Amino acid sequence: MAVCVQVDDFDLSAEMALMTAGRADIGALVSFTGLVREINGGGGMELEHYPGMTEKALQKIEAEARSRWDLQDCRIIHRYGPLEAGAQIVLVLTASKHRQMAFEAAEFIMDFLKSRAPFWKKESGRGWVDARESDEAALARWKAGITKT
Amino acid sequence: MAVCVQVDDFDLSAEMALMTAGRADIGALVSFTGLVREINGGGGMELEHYPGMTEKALQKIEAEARSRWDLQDCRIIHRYGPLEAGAQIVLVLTASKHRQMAFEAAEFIMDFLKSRAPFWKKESGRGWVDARESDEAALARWKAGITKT
Amino acid sequence: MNVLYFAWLRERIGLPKEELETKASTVADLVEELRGRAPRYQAAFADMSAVRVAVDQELVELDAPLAGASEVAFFPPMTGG
Amino acid sequence: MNVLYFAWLRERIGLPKEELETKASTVADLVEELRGRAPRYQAAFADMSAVRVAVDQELVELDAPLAGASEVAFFPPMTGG
Repeated sequence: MAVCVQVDDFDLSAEMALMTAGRADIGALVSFTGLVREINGGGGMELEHYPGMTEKALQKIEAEARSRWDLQDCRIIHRYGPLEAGAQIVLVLTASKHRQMAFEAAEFIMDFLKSRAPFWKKESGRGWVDARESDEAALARWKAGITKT
Repeated sequence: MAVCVQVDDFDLSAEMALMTAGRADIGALVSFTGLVREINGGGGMELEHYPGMTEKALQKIEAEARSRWDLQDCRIIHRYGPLEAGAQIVLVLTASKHRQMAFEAAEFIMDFLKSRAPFWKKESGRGWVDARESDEAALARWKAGITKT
Repeated sequence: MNVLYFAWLRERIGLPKEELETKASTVADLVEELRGRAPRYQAAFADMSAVRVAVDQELVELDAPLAGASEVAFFPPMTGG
Repeated sequence: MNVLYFAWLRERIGLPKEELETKASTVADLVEELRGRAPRYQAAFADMSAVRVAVDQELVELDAPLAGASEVAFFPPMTGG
């Protein structure tokens, strides 16, 4: 399934139903959903992205995950535009025969999305969100083609 | 939220909506859904469990996860009884501020569910499923109170 | 004392549950006692490395004491999730 | 060549995109050239350790060549997910 960069919200159960329809070879589904956290009473953010490059970056991340793990399927949805506190930002959904592959692939995709996909968050009343050093560090564990464990 | 051992199916989006209702302090939601895989054209299985002990074991696993990670919430649903190929077996849903805690807690819970919760799978036409050595091995990484990474 | 059997132990022994009077002081003693009752128990308990035990719904080792226990369960390695 | 700016680089420079004729041979040369145009570019490019670059939508280093490039983008470290 393709990656998707969109303003609209998404529904995890619907995505999962699409992924599993007509097949029974999937044993494990792992999802990650990122939400807008309310910080010190501040609400919402604006998510800017780089149209064109974003889609390419997500496709590259997905292809890399599929080359590293034996995935039955994989889905990435990332929203942009104005997002209220509590809103869904991102969905990563991975399907595999056994749980470890689905978990690792979802973590891998999230680690790359965090600091290698061209998105920028601006929190209402607080300005641009700084990149976290821990996100850059998280990438290091996937280096050299080895899996985490 | 409580753990649940039930015959009925579950809906991930509904569980997620319950978990996030009225709050905006959750930044990361990780779900694991286990499905009945069809093996060599064989369909379905019967899941036996130990009423009483199962609930205790799940509660213990949940409490242990909450003590190791700073979770906003945690939900475990495990079905039993007859399950067709493609059916959902288990749901683990974890909520935290940042993604790593939610991922690790969900993996931890699944590793324990696999070989420390009193469930037994009997596949239609194939008999009782053997425990996998890799599942026992997976438990070892959580020993000594250290987290995985 | 209630003794419970699950999965293929239940099938081999032919019942899910029974009430026993026993003086066995450990799980291992109880297994010996059960083996003496009938061949189907011998079949069920032939390879104890494939048997797990819970006393009062807590996983224990074979040498666990039975003093005060009201429920003992025997079953194969668990395959949940 | 199209030059794009995102997030606070876009805000400091005051526009999201411009078309430039340049003879700069690397990204670093282009940055030097832009700095010479107006103080707002100097402000945007004051600390290049906080700036990331993509040439034709691929992340590159500052010393990357511009030969044949049709689109260069400047932006802060990414904060997706």
